[in-house]
Amino acid sequence: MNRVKEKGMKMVFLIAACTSVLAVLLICIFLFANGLPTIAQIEPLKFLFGQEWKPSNNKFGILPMIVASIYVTGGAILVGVPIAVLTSVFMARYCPKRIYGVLKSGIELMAGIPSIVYGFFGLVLIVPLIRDVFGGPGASMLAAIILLGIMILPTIVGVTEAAIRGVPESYYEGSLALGATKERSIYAVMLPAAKSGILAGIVLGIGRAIGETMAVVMIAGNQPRMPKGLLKGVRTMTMNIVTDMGYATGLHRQALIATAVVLFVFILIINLSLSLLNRRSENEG
Amino acid sequence: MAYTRTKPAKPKYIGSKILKFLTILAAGITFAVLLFLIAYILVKGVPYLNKDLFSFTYTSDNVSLVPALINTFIMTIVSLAIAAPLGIFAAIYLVEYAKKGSRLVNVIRITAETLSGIPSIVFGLFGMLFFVTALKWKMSLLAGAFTMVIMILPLIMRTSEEALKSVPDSYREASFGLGAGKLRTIFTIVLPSAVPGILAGVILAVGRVVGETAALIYTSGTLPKIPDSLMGSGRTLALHMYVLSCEGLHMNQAAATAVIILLFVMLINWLSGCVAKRIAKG
Amino acid sequence: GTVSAASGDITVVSREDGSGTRGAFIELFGIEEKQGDEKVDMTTEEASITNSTSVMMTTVAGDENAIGYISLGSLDDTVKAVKIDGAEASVENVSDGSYKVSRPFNIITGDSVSDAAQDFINYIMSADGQQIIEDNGYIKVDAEAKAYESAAPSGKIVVAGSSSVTPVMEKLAEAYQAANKDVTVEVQQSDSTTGITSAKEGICDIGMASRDLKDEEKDGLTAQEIARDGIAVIVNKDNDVDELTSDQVKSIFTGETTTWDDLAK
Amino acid sequence: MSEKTKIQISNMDLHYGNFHALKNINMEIPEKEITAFIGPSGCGKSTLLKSLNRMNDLVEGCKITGKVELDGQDIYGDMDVNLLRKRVGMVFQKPNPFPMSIYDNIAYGPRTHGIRSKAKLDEIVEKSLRDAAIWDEVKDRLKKSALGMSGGQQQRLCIARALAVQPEVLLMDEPTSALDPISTSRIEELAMELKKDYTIVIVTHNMQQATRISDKTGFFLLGEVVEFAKTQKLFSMPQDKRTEDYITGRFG
Amino acid sequence: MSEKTKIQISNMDLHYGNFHALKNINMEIPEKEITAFIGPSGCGKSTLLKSLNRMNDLVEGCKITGKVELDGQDIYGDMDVNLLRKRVGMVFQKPNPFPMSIYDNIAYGPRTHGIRSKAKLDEIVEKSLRDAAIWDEVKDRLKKSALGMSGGQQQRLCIARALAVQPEVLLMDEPTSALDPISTSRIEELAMELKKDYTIVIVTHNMQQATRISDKTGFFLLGEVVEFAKTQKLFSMPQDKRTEDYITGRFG
Ligand SMILES: Nc1ncnc2c1ncn2[C@@H]1O[C@H](COP(=O)(O)OP(=O)(O)OP(=O)(O)O)[C@@H](O)[C@H]1O
Ligand SMILES: Nc1ncnc2c1ncn2[C@@H]1O[C@H](COP(=O)(O)OP(=O)(O)OP(=O)(O)O)[C@@H](O)[C@H]1O
Ligand SMILES: [Mg+2]
Ligand SMILES: [Mg+2]
Repeated sequence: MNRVKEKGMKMVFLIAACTSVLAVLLICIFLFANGLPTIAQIEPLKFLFGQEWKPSNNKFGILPMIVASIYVTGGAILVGVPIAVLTSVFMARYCPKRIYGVLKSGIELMAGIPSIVYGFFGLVLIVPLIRDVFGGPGASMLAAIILLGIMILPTIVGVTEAAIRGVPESYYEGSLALGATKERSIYAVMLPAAKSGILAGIVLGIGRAIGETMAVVMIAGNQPRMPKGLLKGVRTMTMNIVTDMGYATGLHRQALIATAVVLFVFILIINLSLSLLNRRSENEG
Repeated sequence: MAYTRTKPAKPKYIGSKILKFLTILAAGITFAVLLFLIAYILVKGVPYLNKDLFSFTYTSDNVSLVPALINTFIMTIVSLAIAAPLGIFAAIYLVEYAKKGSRLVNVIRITAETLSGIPSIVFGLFGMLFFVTALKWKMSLLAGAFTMVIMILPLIMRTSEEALKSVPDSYREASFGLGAGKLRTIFTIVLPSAVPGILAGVILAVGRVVGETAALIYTSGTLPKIPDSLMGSGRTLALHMYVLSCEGLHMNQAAATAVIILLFVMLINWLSGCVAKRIAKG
Repeated sequence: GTVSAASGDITVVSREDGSGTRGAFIELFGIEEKQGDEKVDMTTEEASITNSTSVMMTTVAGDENAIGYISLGSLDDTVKAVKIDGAEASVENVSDGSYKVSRPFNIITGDSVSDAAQDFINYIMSADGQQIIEDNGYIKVDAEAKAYESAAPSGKIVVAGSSSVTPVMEKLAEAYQAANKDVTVEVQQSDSTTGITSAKEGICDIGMASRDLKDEEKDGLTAQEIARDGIAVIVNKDNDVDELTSDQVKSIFTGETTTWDDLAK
Repeated sequence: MSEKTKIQISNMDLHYGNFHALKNINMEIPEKEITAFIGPSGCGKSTLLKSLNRMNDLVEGCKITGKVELDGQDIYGDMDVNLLRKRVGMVFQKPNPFPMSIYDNIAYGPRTHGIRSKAKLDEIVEKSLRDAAIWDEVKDRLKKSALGMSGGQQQRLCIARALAVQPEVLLMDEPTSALDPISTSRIEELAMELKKDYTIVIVTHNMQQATRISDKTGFFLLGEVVEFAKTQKLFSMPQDKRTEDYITGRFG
Repeated sequence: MSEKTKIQISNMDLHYGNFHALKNINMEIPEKEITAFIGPSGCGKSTLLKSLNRMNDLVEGCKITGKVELDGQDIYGDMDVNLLRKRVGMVFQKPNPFPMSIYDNIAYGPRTHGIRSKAKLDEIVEKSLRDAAIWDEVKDRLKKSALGMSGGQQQRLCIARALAVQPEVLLMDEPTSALDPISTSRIEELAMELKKDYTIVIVTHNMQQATRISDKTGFFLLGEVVEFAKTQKLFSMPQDKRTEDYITGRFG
C-alpha cells in the first residue's frame, strides 16, 4: 500500500517534471512549423544576415535585431546583475531587521508592476533624463538597457536572496572565527556556497531581459536598423515581434514568427552555454 | 617547531570597506529606483482614484476596474493553483528522485530556462493557437490561466529546485533513519524547510501573472466583465490598464488602475506569506 | 530641458510598418515613392517607431522637439495638433475634404453572419449609429443613413480586433444593447490582424480593422467601412510651430529636414 | 544471554566511487547484546554502521556488494527500506535535530508510524526524553526550537528521537562524544537497560566505554575488521598484533 | 611557566533573551598555558568560550555585561573584532568545514590575512595539516571537497584551519570528541607543543584529558564557575562539594 503510494507519487513528480518539456515541445512545434518554412522562403542567409527590414517591400533582414538583442541583453545583464546580487546580499546579511519587512515587500512589489507601467515610467523619467544629460532623442539603446536592468532586479534579488539565506550559518561563523571580515565571509564563503541558486536567479533574470517587450518597445526608439551607438535607437527581436504583430499579414506575419524561432534558438544557446559553464565549474570544485 | 608571528598592525580592510560600500550603494540604487517607481505610480494615479472606477459594472464612461480586479484575483489563483504544484512537484523530482547530473535533469532544466526567456507575446500567440483555437476554449479565463501556467512554470520550478537543494542532507538522513518514507520525508521535513525559497518563486510568479498583458490579450481577451465561468472571457487589471491607455483616451484612469495593481500585489504577496508560514510550521 | 523650443534636432516618431495610420499618413503626404513597380516607404530610418497611440502622445508630450501623428479621436490637450496647409485637423474639415489625412475603420465579416450580428451592423450603419460615431470624434461614412429599426434579435455577438476601433465600438455596443435587451455584445480589443483572423476562424462574429483587407485576406471575408478617422500631426505644446505644409511634413518624415531651424528657413 | 544472531554480514565490500572503504567484512551481531566498533578515525566504522540500515543508499556513488541479513532476511534484497529503518534505528555522529520544536522532533517518528493520539504522543515524548537523560533540562521548553540547544543536549535529543520509534536494533555513532561523564554514564546505563529488548551497535572512541558496556567488540583498521571478539577477550588477549598496539596506545 | 594573564574576565553576565546563561564570571586565563573548562552538558562552557572571541555577537538576543580583556584591552570596547578573532582562534564543537576543497579550507585563513604566494600557502597548508595529525590521510586528495570526510577527519581539518592563521589564543570546543585515542593523543601532544607560543582554552568532557594536558581547570555548573584552580589542585583537593561530586562521578 505504502509502496504503491510512493511509486505513484514518484510518477506524479516525474510527469510534473515533464510538463515543462511538453510545453517547450508544443511551443517549439508551433514556432518551427510556422517559422522554418518562412525562413526557407526568405532564404536563411538573407533572413539572418539581411540588414534591411521593410516588410511592405518584402525585405526581411533581421541582423539588426539580432545584434540589438545581444547588445541590449548584455547591457541589461551588466547593469542589472551586479546591482541585483549586491542588493540580495544586502537584504540577506546587512539589512536592519526593522526595515527589512518594508524593503522586502518593496522588492516583491517591483516584481508585480506591469511592464507597461515600467514603460511609461521609462518614457517619462529615463528618456528625458538621457536626453538632457547626453542629448539625442533619449529613446535609445541606453534607455532600454537601464530599464531592463531595473526590470530584472526583482527576479534576481528574489531568487538570490533565498539562495544566500539557504547557506548554513556555520560557514559564516567558521569564517568569522578565522578573523575574516564580514564582507570576506559573505563574498568568499557564503556566495560560492550559494552559487547554484544565484546562477538560477541570474538565468531567470536573463530570461526576463530577453523576453521582456511591452516596456522596452516604448523607450528603445525601435528603429529596425543596425545599432549605431548607445544613444541611438534600436529594435530587438522581441520588439520586432510585438511592434509589427498588430497589422502584419501573410509573409510579414510569418517572418515575425520566424524571428521568434531565431530568438528561441538564441535563448537555447545562452542556456546551453551557461549550463556547460556551470558544469565545468562544478567539476572543478 | 614554533610558529613565527609578527605583531599585527591595525588592519584597514580596504577591500572589505569597498565591498560594503558597493553593497550598500547597490541596495541604495535599487531602493531609490523602487521609491521613484512607487512615487511615480502614486503621484500619477492617486488623484484619479474616484468612485466611478469602483462601480460594480463597467461602461465605457465609468471604465470601472472592479470586474478586472475580480478577474485578476481569479486568474492569479487559478494559474497558481495549477503551476505551483506542478512546478514544486517537478522540482521535487529533479532534486529528490532524479540522479544527480542525469541527462533528464539537464534537459528539463534547460527547457525550463528556455521557456523563461520566451517573450510573452509568443506565449500569447501560442496560447491563441493552442488553447483558444485548437482546444476550442475560445477567449477565456481558462485559456489565459493555462498560458500563464506555462509562463510561470519555469520560475516556480527553478526557484523550488534551488530551495530544495539548500535543505541540508542531514535532515533527510535523520528522517530516513527514523524509518520515514521518501514521501513523508519530503512533505514533512524537506518542503517546510524549503518554503522560504519556494515562496520567493511564487511571489515572482504572482508578479508575472498580475503584470502580464501581451500574453493575455490573445488568450483571456479583454472583456470588461466578470465571466459566468472560467470559460468566459475577462480582462485582468493589467489588461484593463493597457486597454485604457492604448488609444490615449483614458490615461488618468489607467494611472489610477496602476495604484490598485500595487495594492493588489501587496495583498496577494501578504496572503502568500501567510500561507507559506502556515506550511512551514507544518 | 533647457533647449529652447523649436530649435533642436527634430525627433521623428512614426507608427509601425503596416499599420493603417502609417499607411494613410505616408500615402497622403507622399512619403511613399514609386520605385519601379514597388511603392517604397521613405520614412527616415532615424524615426522612433511605436505601435501605440498613447506612447506616441507621451513621447511627443515629453519631448519639445518631437513630431508624430495620431488618430483624431485620441487627440487631447497634452499635445498640439498643427494645421496642415492651413486646415485644422477637425471632424468638419475631414468631412468636407479640406483636411485630407484620414484612415478607414472597417468591420470584417465572414461568409455567414448571425441575425443578431447583422442587426448590429445595420444599427452601426443607421443614422443612430453614425451619429454616435460622429459624437465621439470620428467621421461618419453615410450622411444619408436611415434611422435604425430593430429586428428584435437575441443572442451574443462577439466583436474583436483593432484597438483604434474599439473605443467607438464600445459606445456603439452600449447604445445598441440599451435598445436590444436580449443581445449581449462583447467587444474584445486586440489588433487589426487578430480581428481579421478571428473573423476568419469564427472566434468572433465581427472583426474590427483600422486598415483595408490585404489581397490574401479577402478570401471569404468582406470588409465594410463604418467610419473614418482623421489623423492629426502633433508636436509638443511648447513648440511654437502651429502650421506646416504637406511638403514640410514630408521633408521631416523623409529625413531631409532634421532641425526645426532648417524648417524656418 | 541469548546467542541468536540478529545481523549477519557476509563478504561485504563497500566503495565510495573509487575509494574502497570497507573490505570483505564478515560479522555476526548477536541479538540483545551490545556490540562496539572501535578503530582510528576514518577507518570505516560509521560507514559500516550506516550500511546496516541502508543509509548509504543516499550517498551518490556508493556501491555495496556482499550480503547483510537481518533475522536471516537480506536487507539489500526486497525488504521495504523504511520498515528496515524503523526496525534498525540510528543515532548519527553529528547531532542533526530537525528545525522544529523539541516535542515535534521526538514525535516525528511515532507520527510517521501512525500514532496520532495526543496523549499517546505526550507519553512517548516524555518517556524517550527521560530515557535519554534530558527530560529535566527541556521539559519546560518542549515547544522551543531544537536548534537552540547545546551540543550535548542536541545529541541526547537525537538519542531520544531514535528511541521514540522503538526499533529492534539501535545503531549509535559515538552517542556520548559530546557528553559530560554524567550524561555519558546515564546513556551507558540506558544502553545496558535497553539491551534487554534491543540489539545495540555502538561506535565509540572510548575504549573504557567499550569495555564497560559492550559484549562484543570489533576493531577496524583501514576498512578491514582486524578482530571481532568478546569484549573481554579482545581487550585482555588480543589475537592480532595491530589490535594489541591500538588498545595499548602504542599504535601509529 | 609565565604567570602573565592573557585573558581577564570580570563580572561577566550573559543572557540569551531571558535565559541567564552565564552568571557573574570572574576568571584569569594565564598566557601560554592550557586552561580547561569542564562541566555537565548545557552548563555554559561553549557559551563562555564563544564570548572570548565575540562569536556570540552573532546570536540574536544575546546580551553580555561585564568585562573581558585580552592583554589588558577590553575586547568589547573599541577593539577591531576581526583582528580579535584572528588573534583568538576557535575550533567549534560541531566541525564546520567550508564547502570547498581541503586545500582551500586551510588556505582560506592565510589568504584572508593577505598571504597570496602559492609556495607560502602550500607550506602553511602542509604544516597545519601535519600539526593537526591529518596530513597523511588527506595529502592525496587536497583538491577534493572537505565535505566528503569522516567526522573525525572534519574535526581535525577544522583544527588545522584554525592553526593556519597562527592565532595567539586558541579556543577549542571539545576538539577530540570525535577522535580515536591515537588522534586524540596527537592533538593533545600538539596542544602541549603549542602552549610554548599559544594560550589555549579547551572545553572537554574528558576529565582524564583535562588532567593530562591542562594547567588550570574551571568547573562550571548551571552558568556559574564553581571552582577555578590549578588542575592538579582541583582534581586532588576540590574546594567545593559540587566539584568533588562531579569529578568523582557521584553527581546528579
Ligand atoms: N543560541 C541560543 N539561544 C538560546 N539558548 C541557548 C543558545 N545557545 C545555548 N543556549 C543555552 O545555553 C545553555 C548553555 O549552552 P552551551 O552551549 O554553552 O552549553 P555547553 O556547556 O557547551 O554544553 P555541551 O557540553 O552540551 O556543549 C544551554 O542551556 C543552552 O540550551
Ligand atoms: N560520502 C563519502 N564520499 C567519499 N568518501 C567518504 C564518504 N564518507 C566517508 N568517506 C571516506 O571513507 C572513509 C571511512 O569513513 P567513515 O566515516 O566510515 O570513518 P569513521 O571510521 O566513522 O571515522 P571517524 O571516527 O572519524 O568518524 C574515510 O576515509 C572517509 O574519508
Ligand atoms: Mg564516523
Ligand atoms: Mg558546548
